Amino acid sequence: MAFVEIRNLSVAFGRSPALRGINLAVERGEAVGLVGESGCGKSVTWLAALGLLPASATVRGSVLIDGTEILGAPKARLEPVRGGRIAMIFQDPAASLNPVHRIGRQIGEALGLHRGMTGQRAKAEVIRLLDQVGIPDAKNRINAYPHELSGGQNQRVMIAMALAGEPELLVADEPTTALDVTIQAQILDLLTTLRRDTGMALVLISHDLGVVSETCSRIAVMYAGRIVEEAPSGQIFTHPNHPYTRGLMGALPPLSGARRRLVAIPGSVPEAAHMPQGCAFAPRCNAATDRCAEVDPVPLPLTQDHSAACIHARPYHQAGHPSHHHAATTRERAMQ
Amino acid sequence: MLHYLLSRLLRAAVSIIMVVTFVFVVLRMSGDPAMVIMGADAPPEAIDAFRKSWGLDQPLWVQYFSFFEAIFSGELGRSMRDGRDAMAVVLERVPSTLALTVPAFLVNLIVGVPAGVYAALHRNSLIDRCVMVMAVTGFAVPSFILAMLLVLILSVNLGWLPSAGQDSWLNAILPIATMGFGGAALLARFTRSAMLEVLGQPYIRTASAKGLPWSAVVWRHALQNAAIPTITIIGFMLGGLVAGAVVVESVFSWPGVGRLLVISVANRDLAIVQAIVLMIAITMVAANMIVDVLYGLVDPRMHGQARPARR
Amino acid sequence: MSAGTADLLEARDLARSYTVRRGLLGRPTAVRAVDGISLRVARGETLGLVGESGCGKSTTARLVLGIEPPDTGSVIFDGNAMPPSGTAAWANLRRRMQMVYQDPLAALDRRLAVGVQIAEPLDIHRIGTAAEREERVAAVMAEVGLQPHHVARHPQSLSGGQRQRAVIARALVTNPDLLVCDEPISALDVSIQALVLNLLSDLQERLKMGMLFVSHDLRAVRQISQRVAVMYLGRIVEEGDPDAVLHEPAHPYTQALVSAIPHPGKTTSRVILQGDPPNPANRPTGCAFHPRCPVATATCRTETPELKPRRSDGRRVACHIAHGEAAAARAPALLETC
Amino acid sequence: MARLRSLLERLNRMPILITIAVLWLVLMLAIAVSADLISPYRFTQMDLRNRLSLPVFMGGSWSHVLGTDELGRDVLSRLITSIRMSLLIAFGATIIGAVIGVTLGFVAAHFRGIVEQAVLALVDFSAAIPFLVLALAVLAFFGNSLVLFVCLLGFHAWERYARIARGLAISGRMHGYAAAVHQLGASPWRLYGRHILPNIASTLIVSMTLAFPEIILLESGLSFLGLGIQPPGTSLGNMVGFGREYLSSAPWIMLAPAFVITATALCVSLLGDWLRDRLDPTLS
Amino acid sequence: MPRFAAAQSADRPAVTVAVQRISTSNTLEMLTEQSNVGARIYTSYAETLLGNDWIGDMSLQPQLATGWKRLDDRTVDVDLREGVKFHNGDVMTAEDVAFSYGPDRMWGGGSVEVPDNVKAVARQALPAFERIEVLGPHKVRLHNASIDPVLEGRLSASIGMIVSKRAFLEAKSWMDWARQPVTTGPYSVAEYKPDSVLTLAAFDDHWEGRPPLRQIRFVETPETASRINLLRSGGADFACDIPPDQIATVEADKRFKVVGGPINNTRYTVFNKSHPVLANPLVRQALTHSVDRELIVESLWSGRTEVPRGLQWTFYGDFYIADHENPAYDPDKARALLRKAGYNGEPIPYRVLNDYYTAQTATAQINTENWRSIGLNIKLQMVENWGQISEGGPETRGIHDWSAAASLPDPYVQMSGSWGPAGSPWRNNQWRNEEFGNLSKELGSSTDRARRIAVWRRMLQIIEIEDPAYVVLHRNASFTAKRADIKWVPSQSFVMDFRRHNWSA
Ligand SMILES: Nc1ncnc2c1ncn2[C@@H]1O[C@H](COP(=O)(O)OP(=O)(O)OP(=O)(O)O)[C@@H](O)[C@H]1O
Ligand SMILES: Nc1ncnc2c1ncn2[C@@H]1O[C@H](COP(=O)(O)OP(=O)(O)OP(=O)(O)O)[C@@H](O)[C@H]1O
Ligand SMILES: [Mg+2]
Ligand SMILES: [Mg+2]
Repeated sequence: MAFVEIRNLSVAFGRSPALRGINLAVERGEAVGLVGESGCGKSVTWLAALGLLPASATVRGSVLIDGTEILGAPKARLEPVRGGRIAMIFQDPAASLNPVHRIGRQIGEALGLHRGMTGQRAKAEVIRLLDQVGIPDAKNRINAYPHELSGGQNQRVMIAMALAGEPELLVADEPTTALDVTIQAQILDLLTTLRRDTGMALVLISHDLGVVSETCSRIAVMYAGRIVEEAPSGQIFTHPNHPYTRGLMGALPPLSGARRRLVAIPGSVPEAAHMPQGCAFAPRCNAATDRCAEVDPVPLPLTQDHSAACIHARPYHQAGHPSHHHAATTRERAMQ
Repeated sequence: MLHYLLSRLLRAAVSIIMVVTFVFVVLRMSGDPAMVIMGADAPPEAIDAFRKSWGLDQPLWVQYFSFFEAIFSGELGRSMRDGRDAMAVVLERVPSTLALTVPAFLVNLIVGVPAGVYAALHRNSLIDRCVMVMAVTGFAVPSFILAMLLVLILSVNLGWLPSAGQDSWLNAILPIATMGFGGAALLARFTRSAMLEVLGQPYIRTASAKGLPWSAVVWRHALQNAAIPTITIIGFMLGGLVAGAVVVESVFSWPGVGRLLVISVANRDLAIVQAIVLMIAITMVAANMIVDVLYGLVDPRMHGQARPARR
Repeated sequence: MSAGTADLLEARDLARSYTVRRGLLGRPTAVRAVDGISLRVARGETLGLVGESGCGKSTTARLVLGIEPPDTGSVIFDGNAMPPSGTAAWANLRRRMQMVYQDPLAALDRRLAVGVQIAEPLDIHRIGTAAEREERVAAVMAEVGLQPHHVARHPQSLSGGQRQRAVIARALVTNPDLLVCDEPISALDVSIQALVLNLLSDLQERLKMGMLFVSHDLRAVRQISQRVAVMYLGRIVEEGDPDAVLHEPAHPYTQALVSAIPHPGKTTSRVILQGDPPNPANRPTGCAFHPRCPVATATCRTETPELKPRRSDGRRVACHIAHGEAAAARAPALLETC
Repeated sequence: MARLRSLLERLNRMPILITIAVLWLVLMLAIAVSADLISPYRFTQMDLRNRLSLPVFMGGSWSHVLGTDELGRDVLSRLITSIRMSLLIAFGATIIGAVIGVTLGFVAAHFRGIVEQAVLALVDFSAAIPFLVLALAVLAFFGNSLVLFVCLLGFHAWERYARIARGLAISGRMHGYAAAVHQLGASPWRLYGRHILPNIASTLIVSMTLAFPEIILLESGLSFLGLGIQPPGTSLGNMVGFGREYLSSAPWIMLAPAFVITATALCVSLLGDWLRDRLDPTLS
Repeated sequence: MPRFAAAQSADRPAVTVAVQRISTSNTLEMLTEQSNVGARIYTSYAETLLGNDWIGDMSLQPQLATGWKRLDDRTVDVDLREGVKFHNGDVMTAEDVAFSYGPDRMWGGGSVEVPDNVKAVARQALPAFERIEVLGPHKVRLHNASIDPVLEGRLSASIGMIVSKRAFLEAKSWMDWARQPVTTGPYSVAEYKPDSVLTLAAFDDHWEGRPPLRQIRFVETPETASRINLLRSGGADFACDIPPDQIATVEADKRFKVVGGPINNTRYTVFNKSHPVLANPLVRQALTHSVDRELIVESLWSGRTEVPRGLQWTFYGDFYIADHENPAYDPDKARALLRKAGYNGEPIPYRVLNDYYTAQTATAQINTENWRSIGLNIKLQMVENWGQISEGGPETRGIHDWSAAASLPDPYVQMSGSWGPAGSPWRNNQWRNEEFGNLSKELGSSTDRARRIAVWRRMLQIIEIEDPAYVVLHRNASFTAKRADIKWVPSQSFVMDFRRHNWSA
């Protein structure tokens, strides 16, 4: 059984759904990448799983840790999970750190909670963690307040804080956006090492396809509150199957060659409150057919571990190339 | 640091001089103390003599300067009523006032802050509503009505507590309860509002995500961020500790500074009023310093604003 | 610099330190966030600014916009010295220079709907009628990929990327002459990144907008900037054409940086910098990078290298070795290009 | 039209308690406005042969629904006149105090330095002056005029607003949004009025709803010392003050105004808290 | 012996008296404490040569003097009581008496500095006092500078409390003395906390024998309701200054009783003749005719006090003008007078202190309503102290409240002292009348009783009817709530008598 299993998780804010049935499993020690359109619900997925959404959100579905339901669980069951079993790195580090506490204290708190460390021991550990994430002069910086640090430094404080609880699963929501590539590399190395040494699972939410592909073994692509494609990271770059995923690849600015105009996916996400009847991506899809506007596609397994939610997606042989013909059978299956 | 202290002291001096001057002018220009103290039936000669002996026959500015002269030589003057040293009279009252205000202040804190926090956490629940209705009522019921009701029930009808006087610590209970109720109500409402302000902030979510129990999130993370209004109010409360409470002291015949002030103002007994006002001003200034230090402690961003180090 | 016209922005020798106190009674120490930076941005030009996290990029951005006064140095905008912050002249200049903040959540007022906040520069500088403003806001929002229904949302109910786009929209709404972007696209998915980068290049072309583009995303920097400057510990260590800098980095720090760029679908070898990360409160002597530099020599330890054009190809770089003033201690690590 | 509909919709969404509070306040305002029309007697009209007559609910006659006071004056008529007077004073003074206090607090927070010190010195000054002395000053030097009296009571709590506003504004200015708005070129008016004020409004609203009963009671205290609304004029506080001797013998004299004070304060606070919560988009 | 004393004192009760105010001046020396307030306490610790029968007819009684004999119009011989001890144990001698009336305590010019206002008070009380001559250890002679018809009576004035010379001279200063006087009364001052509590302890060496109470505590309780509650909760045995409206409330509980009634103090409202409108006697007459005294007494006082016939007291004996009438309540007549006076609505200020006198504010409001109803434009101004009543020019001072007390059976001291040329209204130009002035002088210097009575009748006619200086309202009344089981009689004045003849429980 997977360590964390999210089943049919849906979240709505008022009348507009943010998640429309997410299914995702994370195995122990596994690194899963989560990419997708901005606003598609990556952050909400994990906030919902940990019960951190505001009361205005309605959450349905199920989130199991080792088979235990934590969605809507009482506080007593939830608190040891948070930070201890599943730790989360938030997207806006500066706003997510308590402005009136010294960073050392904020990290130390997690140590005290989950590892029973206090006093000098905790302090030494805090310094070690800060060193580990590459904060210079950690001995003195533990006394700094968040507003005295740069954006990237705050982000690293968040990372250190999440690691402090030695979690079994780390959900890192864009953990390196404010870091330059060298430090980013260092952090990613650190995460990989930790994963190898402690068996920590990792969910990496990022827009940086390079980062995700380097760090994760499996990648899930989200669009408009759904997972639209899921595959091992090698395959997703070689065989992007959902048109949205292909769009993402195409939009990446090149690092060499002639500078050309970037190709963004045309159009925009449909408004959550007014989702189209069929495929949510259909209005922007250049391969869309009439059928796409009618059928809401479900994920189709393409290979053993690759699935995509597109009625045009076709199974392929891992070694071979996908055929260019539409398989009627696939289409039929999608309609059920 | 030195600069900070100096500017603080300078400001304190300015405020105190303003206060003292203001009180001087007001008391001197609103009714003749000789008349007030000697009464309506005193012979005019007696009143003139009284004026002369207290220098009230001098022009106002002469009185003003001699008053300041006296202050700088450490002499706050004597009560025009009974000739006692003004500071001594006031200091004699301070302990009995503090005996009411300090416990009442503690009651305010111990009841008010948790009640506010609690109400914020259970926003719109029955408990929140009850706490807030209690708080508002506690604040809006005139304190002498509250005092009288307490006396009628607890002393007159049940005979549990003495109704007035200053004979034992039992006498202090009702006045403290009366004062505590209103102040706690005040703090509770400020605390609730400030807490609500903070509870939606992302860092509260972070603290929860860390696995902190909700109570710890509230007390350790939210409260400190919400503390500024509460601290401001606490500052005013601290500053008011020596001033006492006129109504409560009157109802419970508690000879505190508040009543002394009312009597002395009514009698235009300048020296005593000045001594009291000076004490209040000094406590205010001290309370402000405490508040500023607390501001800095609860919100490091308010400290010096990361002033650039100029080379 | 095009002949006859002065640069849009010129910063000379900017420096800024912060005092930090440890505890109530702690001794104040100075943190030198920016330590002598000079840069120019011409009209229609983008200067990319990259560098290690904490090296002072955001501080530089604030300084060139005059949001914070520099300790030393001066900023010249459009031929005139930057007026002191808070004055009317300064406030008026704001419509011509805008900033995209690194932390959008903190830069937005959580009590106001984002639409109102995007319109705010127009309100402040009294641009257009109410209807025109509304129209303009809708247009900008569409340009950055926000949807009409986001107008009434409050910042905390937007996703990270949506907030970032709101901040970008706010900065673009007045069509500024100078745009300073501090990590403008970090929270955007690549498709929207593409949208925004295209938008910025278009505006640049159309309006001759000058841009200071702070980013960790070297691809984006290459895509959008005409020149790139690399910062390390409060100073610029290398400056030049993006392709040149990214493909043939001259400074050892740049070399490390470039080697660390991740590539989708590939796992590559890279230079991981050794040694302690730099501490602005305690700047090393000589070249600030020498404690971590694989090729540092004795000279590097004692003499501070100057940022000047390299004799070979005119690249501006601050490194004794790159200038050939000192021989590398070891052969530089092999850098693969892509 | 759409606005009206949305207003109605909102009203519909109001919790019952808030509806009651609004209704009560509207009633009070209506009474204040039409005091002369609806009061059954002239409020000074005495009937000494009919002193301390019982209110209807205690078995009295319908000619004096709320009974009569120690001079045989109709309590209801006095209550009506008092409501007008006290509402005027309380609303006027609350607003004056809030405006002065918040403005000076912002001025201090904005300029810092010497200006801040000056404002704080004023705050200290005003906090250290016993209110009694201040009242004495105003009334002794300017006579007993209602306008001055309202201003005077307005001065009562200004220092609290000033301190709170200053504290919160300084702390607010440290937030990113304030810096961002500043850099957009916003004038201080805009920065403080449109951004910082709404961000600290909740605390100020609470402060104002607290000031409301406080001022009514303060006025009562002053009336009692001979410095407030003077006989034959009347106000809620004044009624409570003069009626308090009759708490056990003729409780209706003072319980009616005390009830109005408490109920009005309660409604103002409930409404304030509700408004505060509504203004806070982070709650919901 | 001490044990016996302890046992002895334990069997006597101690009482607590809740009072509104203990002493206005914060002193216990009657030369500085000149108000009604001090009267309540001083008879318990201090004694004068002659006393009054407070709970009886107010007649003069021997106290520290056992007898007195008038030698001529200006000289009285006094025999002093023997065996009187001061609270410090010293025996009282003629020396102490002479000292009590001497320059060190009253007049200045002795070895002790006497505050000027004390001298002025003394001079008003004893206008022509010359000296007291010591004739023997227990005999003194009082010399007056001029003829004084009430010379003995003046020896009962409170300022003449007899003090210990030694204790006085040992005090640090006059003011220090005034807070801790050493006297001869049945109770000695054990502790005095100004504005708070005065504790008197039984003085067992008192010449009358052991006083009936072990201790009397006067606790200052400014709020009426608090005083009543203190009584009801058992915290006090007496509660003074009970407003008439509260009597029923207190007596609703059978354990308590309210005693008291009219006292020798009359409430009246005075006019300022220098006010431009009030200068016209017709206007003042109109004012006097529109005061409804009976209604005030009936409603505010539940009929528990009475309306005197002008400013005179029945104990004046043959000086009491029994057929003197107050101006009748007659609004029509008042209106007519106003018309005659040509009054047309000029404002007349009426300055009122907030319940300085019992029910003062209510009374003032009733008067104001009545006056307004006849067409007078009365401006009620609540003021805060006596100083403010006399402030400002004549046109700002119109009407204000006052009270008058007499303790001697002769109108001269009261009337001439208050309204004659020596009185403050005269000197403040508030009210003057030449004829009245001359008559006043005659009343003070004549020894022809019949003539004096005629003079007095005329004076009353002038000041109350023809050229009114004031309008009499009613006699003041003082009500004291007490435990019903205590047998104690209130006096006709503010004095509270706690001597042995007035106590049994
Ligand atoms: N509190 C909220 N109230 C209403 N809508 C919300 C709230 N929080 C998030 N949303 C909406 O839910 C959707 C998903 O948000 P989420 O933060 O998960 O996006 P995301 O995938 O993390 O995007 P990004 O990459 O931009 O951070 C967004 O459209 C957002 O506007
Ligand atoms: N208010 C402050 N007080 C103290 N130190 C500060 C303050 N602001 C910035 N610093 C320090 O100045 C240095 C430069 O900060 P800056 O924010 O400019 O970095 P940056 O280059 O933008 O980094 P990042 O890429 O991580 O955002 C950092 O070491 C930071 O700790
Ligand atoms: Mg997100
Ligand atoms: Mg930065």
